[in-house]
Amino acid sequence: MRRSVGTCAVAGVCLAFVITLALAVLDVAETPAQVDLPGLLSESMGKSGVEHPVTAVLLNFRSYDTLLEIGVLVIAGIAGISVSRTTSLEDPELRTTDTLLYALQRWFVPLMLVLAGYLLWAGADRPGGAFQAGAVLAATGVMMRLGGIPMDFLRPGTLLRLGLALGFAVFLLIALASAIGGGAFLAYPPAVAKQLIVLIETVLTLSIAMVLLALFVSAPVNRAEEPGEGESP
Amino acid sequence: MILGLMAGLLFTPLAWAVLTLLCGFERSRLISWLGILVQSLVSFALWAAVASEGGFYYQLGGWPAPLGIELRVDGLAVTFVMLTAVVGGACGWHAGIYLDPTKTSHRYFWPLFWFLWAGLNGVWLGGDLFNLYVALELISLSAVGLVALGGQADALRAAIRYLMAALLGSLAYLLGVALVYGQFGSLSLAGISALLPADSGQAGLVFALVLMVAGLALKTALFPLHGWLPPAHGIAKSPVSALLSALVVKASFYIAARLWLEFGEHLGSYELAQLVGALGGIGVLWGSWLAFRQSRLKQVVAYSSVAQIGYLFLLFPLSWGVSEAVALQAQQGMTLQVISHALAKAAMFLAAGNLIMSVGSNRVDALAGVSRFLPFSLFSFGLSGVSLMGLPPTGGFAAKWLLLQASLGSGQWWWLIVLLGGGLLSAAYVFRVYRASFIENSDTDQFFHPARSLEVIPMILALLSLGLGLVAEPVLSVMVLPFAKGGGG
Amino acid sequence: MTEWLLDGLLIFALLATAVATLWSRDLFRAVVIFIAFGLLMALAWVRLRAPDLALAEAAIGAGLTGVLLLDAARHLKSGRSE
Amino acid sequence: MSASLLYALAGVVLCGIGLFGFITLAHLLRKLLAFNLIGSGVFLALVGLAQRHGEPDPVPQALVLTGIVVAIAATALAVVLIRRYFHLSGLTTLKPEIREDRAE
Repeated sequence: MRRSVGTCAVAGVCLAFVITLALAVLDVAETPAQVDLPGLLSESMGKSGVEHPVTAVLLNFRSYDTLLEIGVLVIAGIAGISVSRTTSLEDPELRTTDTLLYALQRWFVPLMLVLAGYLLWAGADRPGGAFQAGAVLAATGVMMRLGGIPMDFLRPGTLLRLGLALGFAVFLLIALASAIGGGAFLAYPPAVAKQLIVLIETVLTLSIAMVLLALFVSAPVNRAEEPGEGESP
Repeated sequence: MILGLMAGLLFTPLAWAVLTLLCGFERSRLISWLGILVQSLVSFALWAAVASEGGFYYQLGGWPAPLGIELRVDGLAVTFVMLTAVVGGACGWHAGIYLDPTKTSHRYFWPLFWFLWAGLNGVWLGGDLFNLYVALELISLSAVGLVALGGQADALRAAIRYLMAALLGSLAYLLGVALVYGQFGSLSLAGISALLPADSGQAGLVFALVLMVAGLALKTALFPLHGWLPPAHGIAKSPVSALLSALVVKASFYIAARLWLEFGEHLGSYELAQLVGALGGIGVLWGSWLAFRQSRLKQVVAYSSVAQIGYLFLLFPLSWGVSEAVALQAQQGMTLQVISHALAKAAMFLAAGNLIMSVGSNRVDALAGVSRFLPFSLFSFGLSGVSLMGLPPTGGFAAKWLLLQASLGSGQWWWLIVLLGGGLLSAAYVFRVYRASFIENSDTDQFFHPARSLEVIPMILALLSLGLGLVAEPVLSVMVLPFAKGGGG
Repeated sequence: MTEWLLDGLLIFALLATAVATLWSRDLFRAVVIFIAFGLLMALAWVRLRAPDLALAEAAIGAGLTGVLLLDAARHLKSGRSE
Repeated sequence: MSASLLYALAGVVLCGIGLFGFITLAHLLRKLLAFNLIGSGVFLALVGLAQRHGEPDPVPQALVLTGIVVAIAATALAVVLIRRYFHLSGLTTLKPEIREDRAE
């Protein structure tokens, strides 16, 4: 009984929240935005090195956001491997004997790899880019794993850590290189901006796929525990 | 020169995160100690440069504000960058000795530690609402990873609870950002505060500010949203607890304070300011009382953080609708409280870790007799306790004195109850720990002695917190430095 | 007129799947509905003229999050922790 | 009212639904689903509100792309933690924590 009263109270609060928020949105929507950022953006597009505005914002104008965001992904990957205490992340229980899935895979895997490649390549001048391509690549890996294809490189060894770090490291080095050249952190020289962005996107695709896949497979398998502070083992 | 320093400041922690990810524990430790040295030197050089030449805006990627991201490098920001270098460096140094190198999961401490540092610097310097969101997430996720390090069930539960609270807080903040972007079409803090209409605030924007402050208050563990903090800070390894209590909760508070100081004048109201202040005040009293009642040592220290965070929120009522002088006092009091609490709480958690290591138990009553064996750590614990109580000449005293003057100066005498009551209650919980450790009826004489350097680090931090009261003037003078160049809005 | 109808239907479907996801009795089914929600979100992004977000939502929001949660739901239901 | 604004309002309602679920549901995976719903709601509100005059605005779209990646990182981390927690304790909720608030 008490619980249902509590639920009703929460529902009331949420309803009030929705109404207030909706009023706030309508209030804000009444007047046009004071800064014409899209206009400013299209003026500067020529200097960005790519034709697709979203890619330009992500990898040039607001590249610091993207750098930190890849950091967030890497952190999630690290934290994921740190709690899974297994020598091999390959889970034998997952090996399916499903022939349909296996048959599907033989068609899907190459198709998805091609799709990932296309998305990456498209990113410079139309929708697509590292994130979508990385996600598709990771999805391919997930599928391979569900089908029981062994993926030894996902052992929490040096190779996995290298894969996690690669995209981030390259991005960071490019950011630093421009700072050493006398510009600001993350300022690409306009002449090679396009090449640098393509390079960053390529390594990011690999790293994003690697992180997502590592998180997917770092399922806990054994029961090893360690004592907390001040407790005897 | 100063641009090079900025690049170094941004690059070092991220680069060290990558390096330590690739190496094992012991090599990472050496690399990290070197990195701590580098980062501290860079932070100090930047602080000195800003102290002599004044603040500036740093355009990342060379793009000016509404289009690109600008970092705001002013006196307050570099003061906190400096604080992070001191406290973070000490915790990293301590962790290298404290953590057991043979446990495989401990190697991941280092990359998470460096990402945390990068995120903290990102928050102190951030001048862009969305960039602050990403930096906050960087901090939250690495902090959660650090709490979960080791992967024991209780630690995982605390980590999951912490993660849930942090994520909800971030989304509330982001929702506020969405409203602000809808109104202004810009994310730059300086740009927005220049655009804010001089007359009274618009209802939609007021709600945006409320949302952002509420989300950040959840992440800062303001009463009554503090439930997640004690388990997470209590169960993490001591150097991690120290980092979390000293720096991580300050990051979200710092953003809330910046937003309030920039927008509060137009969008805030007396009621809102008083409400936030009252929650902070209740937090001080309630947190201190619960700290007094805890049976486990690290829980005492963790609840004490809930209390000390409450003081920070007195900034809201004490800087709204008051004279310039009083608002300045409140800001200075807040800054000193952040610094002194960071130093004292880091010292306290590290000392508590030593005591726990020594007696082999987390319980307060298990400390009986430890005073003879570990007087040094116990002394550090006590010294930092003195700063938390707010006795002269500590930094805690200077902070609370400024807050007290601001309360009296603005006629808001009711905050005196909080300031005095909080001090008395914190004296109670510190002395409770002391009394337990001086009981001599202990039947065990089996005390483990931690390495000498583990005892030195909390002592240094405690002494810094103690001495802060004496050097408050020069520290505060850097904080209020005006901008040398760049449009400050 | 048809556009408004389309938007209205899409939004209704979004909200309906959102409610169904949270209060579906079976966890496994909840996740499946969540994947459907992700695909509807992708459509919403198309309607908002954000093809990048539509692609990302379909691949990440619906695809990866969905698989991740499906796997977890199965694991939590099977109760491997004896 | 434009269609974009309608989507923004749908985002608002989604936030409300998600928030209610986040607070009332105990099962951790359901909480995670609720978190993702709130996230989608916030993203819709951000883009819908910014594009209320019909013109696409690449900046909020890029922000949301960043937000989606951050959300999946957080979700994936949470799933790993929840699974490990379930493995060690057999629990799917945070319930036993309630004892924590009381002083022992």
